[in-house]
Amino acid sequence: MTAVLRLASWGYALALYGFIFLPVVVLVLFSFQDGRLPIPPFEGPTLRWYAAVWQDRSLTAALGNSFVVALASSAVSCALGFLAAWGLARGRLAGGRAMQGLITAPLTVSYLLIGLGLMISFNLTGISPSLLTVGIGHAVINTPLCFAICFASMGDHQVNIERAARDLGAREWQVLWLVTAPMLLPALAAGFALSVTFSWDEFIIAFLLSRFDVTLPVEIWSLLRSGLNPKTNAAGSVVFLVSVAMVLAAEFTLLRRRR
Amino acid sequence: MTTPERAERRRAWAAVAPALLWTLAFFVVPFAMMAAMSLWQRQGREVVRVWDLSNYQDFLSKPHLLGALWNSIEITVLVTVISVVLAYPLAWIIAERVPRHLQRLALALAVLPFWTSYVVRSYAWTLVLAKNGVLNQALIGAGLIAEPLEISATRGATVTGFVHFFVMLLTLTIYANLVQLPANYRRAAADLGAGPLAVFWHVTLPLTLPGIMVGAFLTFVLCIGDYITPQILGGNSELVLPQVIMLQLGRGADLPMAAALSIVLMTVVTAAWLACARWLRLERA
Amino acid sequence: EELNALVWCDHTDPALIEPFEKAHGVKVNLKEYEGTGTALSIVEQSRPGDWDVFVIDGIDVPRAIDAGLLAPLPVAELPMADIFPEVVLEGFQSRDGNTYAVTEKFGYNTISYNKEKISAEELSEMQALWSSDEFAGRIAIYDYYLPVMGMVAMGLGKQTADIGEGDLPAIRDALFGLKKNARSVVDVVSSQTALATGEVDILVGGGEWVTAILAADQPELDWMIPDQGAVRWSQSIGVFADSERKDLAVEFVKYILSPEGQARLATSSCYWAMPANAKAGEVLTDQQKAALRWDDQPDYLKRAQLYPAPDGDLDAAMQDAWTEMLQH
Amino acid sequence: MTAPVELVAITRDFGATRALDGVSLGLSAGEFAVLLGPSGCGKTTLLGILGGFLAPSAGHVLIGGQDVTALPPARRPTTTVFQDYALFPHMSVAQNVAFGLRMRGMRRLARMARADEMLALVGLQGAGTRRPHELSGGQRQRVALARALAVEPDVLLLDEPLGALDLKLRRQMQDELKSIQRRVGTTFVHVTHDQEEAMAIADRIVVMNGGRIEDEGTPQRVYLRPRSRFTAAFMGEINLVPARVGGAGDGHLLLETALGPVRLALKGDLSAVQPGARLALGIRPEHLRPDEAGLRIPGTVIETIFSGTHQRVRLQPSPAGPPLVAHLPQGARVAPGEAITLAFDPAAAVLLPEA
Amino acid sequence: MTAPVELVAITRDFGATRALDGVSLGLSAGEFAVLLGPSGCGKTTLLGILGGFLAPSAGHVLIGGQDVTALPPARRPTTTVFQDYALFPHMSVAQNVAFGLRMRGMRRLARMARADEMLALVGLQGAGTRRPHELSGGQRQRVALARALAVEPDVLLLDEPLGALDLKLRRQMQDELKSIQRRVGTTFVHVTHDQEEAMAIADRIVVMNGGRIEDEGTPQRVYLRPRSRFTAAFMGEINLVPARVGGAGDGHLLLETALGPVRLALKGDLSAVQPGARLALGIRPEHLRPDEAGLRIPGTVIETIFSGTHQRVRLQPSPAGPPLVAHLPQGARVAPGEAITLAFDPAAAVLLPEA
Ligand SMILES: Nc1ncnc2c1ncn2[C@@H]1O[C@H](COP(=O)(O)OP(=O)(O)OP(=O)(O)O)[C@@H](O)[C@H]1O
Ligand SMILES: Nc1ncnc2c1ncn2[C@@H]1O[C@H](COP(=O)(O)OP(=O)(O)OP(=O)(O)O)[C@@H](O)[C@H]1O
Ligand SMILES: NCCCCNCCCN
Ligand SMILES: [Mg+2]
Ligand SMILES: [Mg+2]
Repeated sequence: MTAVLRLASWGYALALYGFIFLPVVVLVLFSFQDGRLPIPPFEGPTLRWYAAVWQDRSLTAALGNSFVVALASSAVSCALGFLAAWGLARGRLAGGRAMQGLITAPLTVSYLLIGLGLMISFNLTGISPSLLTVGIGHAVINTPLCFAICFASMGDHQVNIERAARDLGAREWQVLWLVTAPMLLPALAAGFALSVTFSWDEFIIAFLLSRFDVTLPVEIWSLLRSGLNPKTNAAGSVVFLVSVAMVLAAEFTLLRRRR
Repeated sequence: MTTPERAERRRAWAAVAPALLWTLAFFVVPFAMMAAMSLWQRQGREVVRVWDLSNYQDFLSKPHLLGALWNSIEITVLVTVISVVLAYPLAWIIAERVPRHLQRLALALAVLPFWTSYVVRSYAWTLVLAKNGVLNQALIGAGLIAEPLEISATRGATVTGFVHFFVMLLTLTIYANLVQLPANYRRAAADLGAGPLAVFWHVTLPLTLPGIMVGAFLTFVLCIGDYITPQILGGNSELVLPQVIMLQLGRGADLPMAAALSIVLMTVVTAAWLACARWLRLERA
Repeated sequence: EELNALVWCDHTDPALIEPFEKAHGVKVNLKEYEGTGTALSIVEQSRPGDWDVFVIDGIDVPRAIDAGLLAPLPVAELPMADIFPEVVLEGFQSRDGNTYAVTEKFGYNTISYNKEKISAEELSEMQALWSSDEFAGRIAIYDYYLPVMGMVAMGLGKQTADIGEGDLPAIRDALFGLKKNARSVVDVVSSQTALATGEVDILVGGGEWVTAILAADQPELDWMIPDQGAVRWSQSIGVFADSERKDLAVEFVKYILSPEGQARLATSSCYWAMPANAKAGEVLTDQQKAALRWDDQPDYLKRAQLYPAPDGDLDAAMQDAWTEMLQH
Repeated sequence: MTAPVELVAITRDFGATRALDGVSLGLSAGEFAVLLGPSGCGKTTLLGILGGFLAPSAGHVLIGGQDVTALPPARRPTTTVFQDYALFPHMSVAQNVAFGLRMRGMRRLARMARADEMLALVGLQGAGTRRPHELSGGQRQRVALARALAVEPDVLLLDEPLGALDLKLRRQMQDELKSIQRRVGTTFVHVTHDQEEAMAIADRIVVMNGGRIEDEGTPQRVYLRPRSRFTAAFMGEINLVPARVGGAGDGHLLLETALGPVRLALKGDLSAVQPGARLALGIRPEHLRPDEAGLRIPGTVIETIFSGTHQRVRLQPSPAGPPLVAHLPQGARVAPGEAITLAFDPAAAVLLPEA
Repeated sequence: MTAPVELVAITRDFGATRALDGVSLGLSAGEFAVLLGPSGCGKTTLLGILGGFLAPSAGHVLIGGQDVTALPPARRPTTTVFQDYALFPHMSVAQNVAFGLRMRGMRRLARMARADEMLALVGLQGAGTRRPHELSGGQRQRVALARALAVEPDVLLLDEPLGALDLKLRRQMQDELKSIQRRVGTTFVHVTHDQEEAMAIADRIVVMNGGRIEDEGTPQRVYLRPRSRFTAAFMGEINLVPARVGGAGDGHLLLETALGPVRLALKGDLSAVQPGARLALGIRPEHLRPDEAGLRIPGTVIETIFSGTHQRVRLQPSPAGPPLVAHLPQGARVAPGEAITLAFDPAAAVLLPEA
């Protein structure tokens, strides 16, 4: 019985890992396809599609745009989310629950609707689409996330720590800057990392709120719509590698902090 | 006199204010504008500000729009159920069967494809599922089937793409729930005579249910609002609500109708939220 | 300096744009779209002065003129005389003596197919596509309602120019039949993919713009015009009325209409099609001309009808019919 | 470095709850005062009002004669040691201790030198570079103390500072707290609900209950001569025997109790006690001893429990009345069911209100 | 319903740590045994091995004479009460209590009736429909007990079941545990690190230290006649005076100590004690009394601390040696610096290894 269960467990895990990895393996494999069609048979390895990606200046520009938007919008999200979490966790404000609900509300709304709403209101107020508007959109979806993460790690035990700082003569900004923020660094880092990830991969808001300067997913989307060839695979593989590198970097810096 | 408590409250307000204003300016107001827009009308090539419900009436009277709503709901429910059912055992295996020091690695592997771009992932599935794609070639090569399976450009393809994404997401959330479950609950149950299955059924499952519901709701929201996966994988063999919204936005240049359809979508999400509301409370440590 | 152009995907090919950017020391910002509705909605959501150059369907130029979007062009500076006379579309592009747009590229929405899987003869009768079972599962439909509905109308014996509300039920039924036979309804790239990977054998609404670019690699992919004829599409280029860089915009139009620009446009990476300027023939290679069927154009032009050009209400009705087909 | 504290009629409400109800208290400079009381009696609230974290709803706080009621914590001559230590987890021990000095603008070198001094004071020489999480509970407690003392407060407030320590460490830290307080001379106000702790360290115990001060005085006074039933019971186990005043005079009170008549010598004015009044006679278990002189009480042993330093014996007195608890020496040979006679010295008993 | 327990040479390693090192122990059926020891000494590990949650690296577990070493928890005649209670939060109190019976296939009505019985046993009649989170700590503790007892185990294992309760509740629950154990007759194995708790409830105390059993016996035996220095100190405060064996014979041992020569009557074989051997004489503070018969020790008072039932006095003995702690009566008038003479009965002292 236990042996059967164990065998079934490993079989299942293997099958599911296969399912999870299948598209990535195919993507990467056929980025080396020496031919126009990224489908079987595999016609031997070439790096020419990577060269094509490297030479595609809109793709490289989009890569840079994505970085800028991800970092800037995540910074804004973390700042807003952290402050709000602190205010709501520490001050017993009337209507705290309602405010908490309001700030987290975007979490429960589809990105399409957030993008569309922003597009309509930017349109009505005469604000042109740009990387800035994309960044605003991403900060809208990421602020509740950072808020939730910070809020969840605001414990009552930190109240006394902040009090101690005040008691010893720290002014309010000093309490926040010297005590609260460093204390919540793990939460802030987690919120920031997650926000960067979400912004990095977000399509529909970036699509609706951008015009000429676009982020990577939008550029890849138009790449998809301008011709079938393994260059898309190569671009996708590059994004994959860059993302994994970012994750590893974040992991190592965070891990080192924890030790 | 400024009491310490009053000063504290003032500081708290000052800290909450930026996020509140931000949410108001870039979330609440846009939503209000969208709601207002949904009451206007596209007439000929102009948007006119007549206030009525004709967009909603249109929606209810045009079967192909109503159909999009049904497609959305059907696909989303299907995806949510399949994803939870597939992800739970994997999360369980990682949490319970994999040695503790390898769990992080196992988890990282389980979500690795997360780090390919979402758009690219859908595209990659078209390559896998194509008539002459990897899957069919492999199955034919293995002699399992004679004729290629026709999965590409069907609802099946859309569901596959979605499930792929959400299995990863749910494995993460369910795993997190499983490991934070104190071991003593399971020990106590085993101690009182429950076998492995009974422990799972009476203790592990009910206690991780709230976590599952949070994950399922997240899946529901993300899935029902997604445009990319059905657009790339569905082959236009049927349309879901976001596709119709994008059609109104582009081809139809009918912003009011797009807004109305968005409000409809929002209503569905809200209903789903109400259905799981009791599991979705945000708690502080 | 920067130039903002609202274009079809063929204009985003760096091989087409970079020579102009180098020559004038400017940056060309391109926003691509598919379908006039999308373009108009983008323009609506912009502020005056945002846009300089507009590439638009030939038959939709009057809509743009009506909306006051386009500026008169200095025709004297443009190679008007070299444009194939059949595609000039005077009545669409000029008003009160002013010319607001010039045709830059044209081609056909008809049938692309795989010669190895099916013969042109089998496809000559258009109605069979939606009424016969033998094509079931072998068809893809190009996802643009105007040309495909135009084709279907022709298949039903109607003229594209005469399509009215009354014709829609018949057209819709035919579309439903088509959908029943179809594996998928696809955009430009997926249509190429579908044919190239053997997903389907027939693309309804396809033409040289689907297969020409693949001609070198996959000669078995070809296109044909059925007995009832085909729909002719053409794209025009113009300058926005409220552009703040009209001179540069006109320079861009001149470049696109020049023989070199035309040759590059005809063979740009998104899709190939016939250049409007006959002089481009001097720049194109023989191989490219063969892929474009340069020499067959007189015959094709005769057998083709223009895109349908519905007014607002009919347009909405046609879109509804199309969406119904998608949901069928 | 030290100052007297004066609380004048402090009241504090939280919504409908009255956490403090007209508390007045004066502490001399350099005194080690302990606020003792059960959970929820208002100890933390009182300390918060002293430290400036809470404002009183009514009343005044004077420190060193100055009214500080309206000052924020940072501007009061007080610092607080929190029960959970509240050390800054991201700073080293020395940075923690030097934090208050940093906020006062002291230079790095100077404040680090002072931090080292303070760490030496609490017996943590050389631990300055460590992080709080690398320390044991007792060591953290010391760091918190050093941090609070580093800024040389006039009054140090300690809210159950030893509550998180295990018993052994707790007893040890009590001794150290006491000796540090003697060395620095600062007024300490220490909160606890452990009456053994209070007796071990306090110069003065302030017993609180339900937002009021029940009793205050030296440990001996409060334990041996409690002013209320609550104090009597809270300070340790006690037998309360119902008593009725039979008569008074000649510096003595005659009581009728279930254990028989008791003649009690009382100081002061006895005329206030009305004959017939109902009171309670409080007898600590350790005052019930076998066969000694004094009032003898025959009874039957119900149960004996070995408790290390003594045997805890429950017995049913033969005359009447509720069971009594007595502490007998370890060696006493008593078994359940056995008849036994105990005795107590009425002088050691205490007279308390009936309820 | 009850069974004897036999542990045979149990060893358990966690990687490089040896948590248990050859532990052998026999408990009679119906005994209330308490495993007592400092944090990390292996108590939980031992209990885990009894309950079947951990396998020993070596050794055997016998319950009721049957070797259960290889059985999983579900198939052992044991149940466990966890320190954190581990009540199923999604079930009502009654469902919690009935869970074990449900697993045994008992019908709904029958098991609910039995759950009610068990709840009555622990004093929680009528609380069956509530949820665990609606109960106080003490009530949860009772539910956990009822749940574990409902399946009528032969042996009940309790891992610091009272650790999360406050002192007062803790003392109260001790009495209840003891009386419930007497009623059901099940063998209880109870883990704690509170020696007062151990003495209050145990039939037998098993003192553990560093993965080994240091001592075992009745509370009296272990407190008054500890077999090791560790046990002596762990059971309560004790003065350890270095001693050297001067000679032996006649049932007596002659010791040379800093306090002077001590003649100790010992039972058993004295030949094992070598003259010249270095030992320690253990004297509990309560055995040092003023002016009594026995060995007299003059000295100077260093400090007196009022502790309620007694005064804790530290004094420097005049002859020599380390300071001693004595418990004197409340009334004793002693002040620091004063000369004082105390005495102790050598029969109450205990001889311990030197280190
Ligand atoms: N912020 C607050 N809001 C509402 N009520 C409060 C607040 N702080 C304290 N109280 C109430 O005031 C009373 C006194 O609380 P306080 O914390 O001073 O008690 P305490 O003696 O310190 O108790 P403990 O020993 O449990 O710490 C309690 O009834 C408590 O519930
Ligand atoms: N799962 C484990 N992995 C590694 N070491 C362990 C494990 N469990 C216990 N130990 C070690 O074994 C020793 C005994 O631990 P155990 O939990 O039995 O102590 P304990 O007496 O119950 O202590 P406490 O009173 O703190 O609960 C300790 O050194 C502990 O660190
Ligand atoms: N954007 C893609 C256009 C491809 C050619 N389509 C022809 C018909 C469009 N009107
Ligand atoms: Mg308190
Ligand atoms: Mg333990």
